[in-house]
Amino acid sequence: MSQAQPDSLQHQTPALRMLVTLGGVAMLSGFLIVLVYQLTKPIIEENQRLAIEQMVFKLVPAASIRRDIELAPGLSVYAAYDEQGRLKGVVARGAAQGYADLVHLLYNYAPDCDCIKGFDILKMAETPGLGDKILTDKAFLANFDYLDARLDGEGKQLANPIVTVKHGKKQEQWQIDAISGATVTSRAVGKAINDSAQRMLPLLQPRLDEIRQIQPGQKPSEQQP
Amino acid sequence: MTNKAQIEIRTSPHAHSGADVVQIMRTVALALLPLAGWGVWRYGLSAALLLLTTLLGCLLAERLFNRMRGQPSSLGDWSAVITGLLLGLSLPPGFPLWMGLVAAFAAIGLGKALFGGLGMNPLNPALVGRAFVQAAFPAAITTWTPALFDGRFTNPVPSTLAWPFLRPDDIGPWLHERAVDGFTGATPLALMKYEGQSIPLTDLLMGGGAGSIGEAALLILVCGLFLAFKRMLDWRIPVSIMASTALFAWLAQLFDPSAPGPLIMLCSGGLMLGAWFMATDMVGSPMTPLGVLIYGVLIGFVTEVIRLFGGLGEGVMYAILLGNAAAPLIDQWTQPRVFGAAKARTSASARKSA
Amino acid sequence: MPAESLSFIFLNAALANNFVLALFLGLCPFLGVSGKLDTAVPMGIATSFVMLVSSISAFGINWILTSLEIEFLRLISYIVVIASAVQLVEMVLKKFSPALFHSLGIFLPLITTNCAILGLALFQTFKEYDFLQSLAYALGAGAGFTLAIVLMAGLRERLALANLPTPAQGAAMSLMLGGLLSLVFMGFAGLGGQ
Amino acid sequence: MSLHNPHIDWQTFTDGLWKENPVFVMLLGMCPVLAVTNSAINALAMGLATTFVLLASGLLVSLLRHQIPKQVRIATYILIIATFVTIVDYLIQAISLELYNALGAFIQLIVVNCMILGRAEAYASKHRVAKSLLNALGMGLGFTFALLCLGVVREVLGAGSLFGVDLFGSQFEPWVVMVLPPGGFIVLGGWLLLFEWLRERRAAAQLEKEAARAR
Repeated sequence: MSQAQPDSLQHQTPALRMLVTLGGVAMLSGFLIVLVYQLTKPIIEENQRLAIEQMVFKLVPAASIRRDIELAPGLSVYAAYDEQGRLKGVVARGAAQGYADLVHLLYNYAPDCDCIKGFDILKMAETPGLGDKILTDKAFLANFDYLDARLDGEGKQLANPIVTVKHGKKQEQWQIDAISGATVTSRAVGKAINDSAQRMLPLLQPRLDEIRQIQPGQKPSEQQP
Repeated sequence: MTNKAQIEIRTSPHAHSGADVVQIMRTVALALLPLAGWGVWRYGLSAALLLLTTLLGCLLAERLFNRMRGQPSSLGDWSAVITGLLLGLSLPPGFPLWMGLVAAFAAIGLGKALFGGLGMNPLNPALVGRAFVQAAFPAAITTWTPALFDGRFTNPVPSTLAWPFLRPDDIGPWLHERAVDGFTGATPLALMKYEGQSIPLTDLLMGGGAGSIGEAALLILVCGLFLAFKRMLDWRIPVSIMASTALFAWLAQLFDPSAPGPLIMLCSGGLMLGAWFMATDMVGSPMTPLGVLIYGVLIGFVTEVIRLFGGLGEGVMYAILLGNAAAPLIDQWTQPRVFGAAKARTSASARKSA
Repeated sequence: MPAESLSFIFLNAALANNFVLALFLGLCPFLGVSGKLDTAVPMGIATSFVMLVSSISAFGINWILTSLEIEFLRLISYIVVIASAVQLVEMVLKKFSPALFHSLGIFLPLITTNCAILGLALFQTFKEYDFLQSLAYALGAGAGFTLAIVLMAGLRERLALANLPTPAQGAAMSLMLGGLLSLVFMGFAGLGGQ
Repeated sequence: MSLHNPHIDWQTFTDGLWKENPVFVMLLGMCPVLAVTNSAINALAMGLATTFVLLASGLLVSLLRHQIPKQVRIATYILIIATFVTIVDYLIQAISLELYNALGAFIQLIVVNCMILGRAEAYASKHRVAKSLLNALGMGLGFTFALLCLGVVREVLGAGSLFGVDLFGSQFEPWVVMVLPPGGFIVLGGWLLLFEWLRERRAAAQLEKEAARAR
């Protein structure tokens, strides 16, 4: 190793030099990280905004304007409006334990029919070819054309909890017909939506009139921070 | 005379029981034949073809790996026959044949040949093959067909003859056409677990509902007892598995009366087949008497846990594989002398390195 | 975020999403130190211990970083603090329990660069676990790692006597065994999820 | 070894690709190798990200090799590596959120990839900048190559596609196990078996040839 330093040089390194080196490298890395962080931050935020927007507009096809609404600390939903500023849907998050890991999803609550219309998976680790049928199985997706989500008289909880039932046993509008062979994942979808809706809808309902208000000509997604 | 024989069974493993390995293997293979026959009677042509495929697949794989290593053929030891039959018996009757072939190659290759062949396989080869296809083709392996349907000896289930590498067609329409009464496409265990529906015990004993080809509890018991009396298998293993499964099922029922009871747990799914024919694989099970007991209880416990709390309906396969994996540890920790020696070695080595 | 129960977090980290067999974290010691039970057991215990320590430190750091809004320094802080925490543990052990140090000490430096430790810290941050959940997660991960490495060591000790095919002697066999164990652990999927 | 060989630079580069391949030969950095290779695109992205960190940290370590005192060198290397990993993390997030979500925490786990620290300690701290870069590039590409070997097999078998392009039509039944954790172990084990088998055959052929020549 011809280029290695002779050992004697390294033997008595003053503590100061070590500190200076470490400090210098630390400053250099701090500088680099902050630089890259500042440079990429707007791009990343834009990416995230686009990704959410894309999903929200996919769930609420008529919509083209999005507004974030904080119902409670840590509980945000996306209100989606069409060109004319009419509220078309409220998109919320849910999660429940599936077969392998948590199934994270977004679902669309349509205020007009007081029902849930459609969902999309944010993240899941379900078995490919089996659990992921929840995204492709036509019969299963048909459950979400109209899924009853009315609140009870007091507005404290759903009138009828949303449940997943065995394949072929669906009788009510608030039941989800499971995919045979993918029961666990089907249940996770139902549980995720139910858990989230039970918490979100009682908070959303009283504010619905306020949320419907949208100043014409303004793009709310830009005015919100 | 009889007393002496009993003492012999208790105190010594198979090696001392007189019969050599090949003889034992041959008898076990013969004991599996009634099960295969019963399976073919109930599920017809599909089951026969599948059993034949896994059997020939295992023999072919064994020969192939022999040749690759330049070794003499080990087909004569009957172990590949047992693996092939057990594998076939543990699969659903409508399983596509090409997938059965994949399972057979995985069983012999991954489960056995890689680790040096007979006597060296760390886990039960048939179960390795089944676990592999369970992970590889999760949809096909959970598609069940009814037993005793009309025309089963002339027409196989359509999924049986799926083209290699291609997905079998949905058997829904075919089932609909057969209009088998009350058939739901779910195994008794799944029905109980997900729908809270119970199954008549007679069905379970004879293998009436949907299930793998070899799930007929009563017949397995008979064949297993025959082998145990011939001292071809260690009866302590199936007995401890069954006892612990029953015990845990009983305990579970104390806490939650809707949980399936001991008898149902024992007779459903692959428990009997696993306990009598798979867990007793001499290579993968412990050798010490206490070890055998721990092994059985471990398998029973894990089976219960997966069946009651897991995402899967059935857990016998994974429980036995886990038991196999833990067998070397159980062996080592149930031999007091070895344990002491190992401990002394640890501290010595630590001292040395420090 | 649904509140995951502590028992579920523990079981999930130990079995269904076993750190080694499902997430591939800590593979180096899993493949390298699993040849003998004598070394595998202390390695598992030492790793579990360090996991607990670093999980607690990571929770603290993350809290500080989030309150100061400098999350972009998270990775650097984690790795530096975890490395120092291990050193600290080593020194404390050496002073107060030389016996324990002798059995675990040689493994501690190896563990610092073990991805399971940093992985634990990162995953618990990503999953936004609170303090108790993080503890359950760390305990589960440690138990799972120990279980995997001990099972592996038992099998490898038995196979040491086997007549393996020549290409399979060495890393390939260990990997295949890991694959089989990983297959077995798939049976625990969804445990405790209902 | 042969430091004065005129071809040393070329060899510095090619060693990492094959003879000292970090994955297949040295078995380093196994965690990302198995964890993110369930698709070819993930494998490629992880390989390139690791290569970038290798190059950047190799450059800096090599530049500073006379300045860094021996006692604090490991701490300094880790600091440098962690810096570049953080940078890569943000860059990938900026390039594609989808990719970032697929790779998850494993990008940040590049920090503990022993290969990178190993290269910094064993090579970059002792060699000129150009050489260190060349070596890092070789190692990085070798690592990427190995990841791709796994990613391609796992994606083709496990999903019936390559780089997301469907290969066999919709009737193909994928071997799901390949994209699951056991598949990672089994495919890497399979590659190692294959290479070892080929090496043995070549050695046997060599022996035979020598024996024939001796005769």
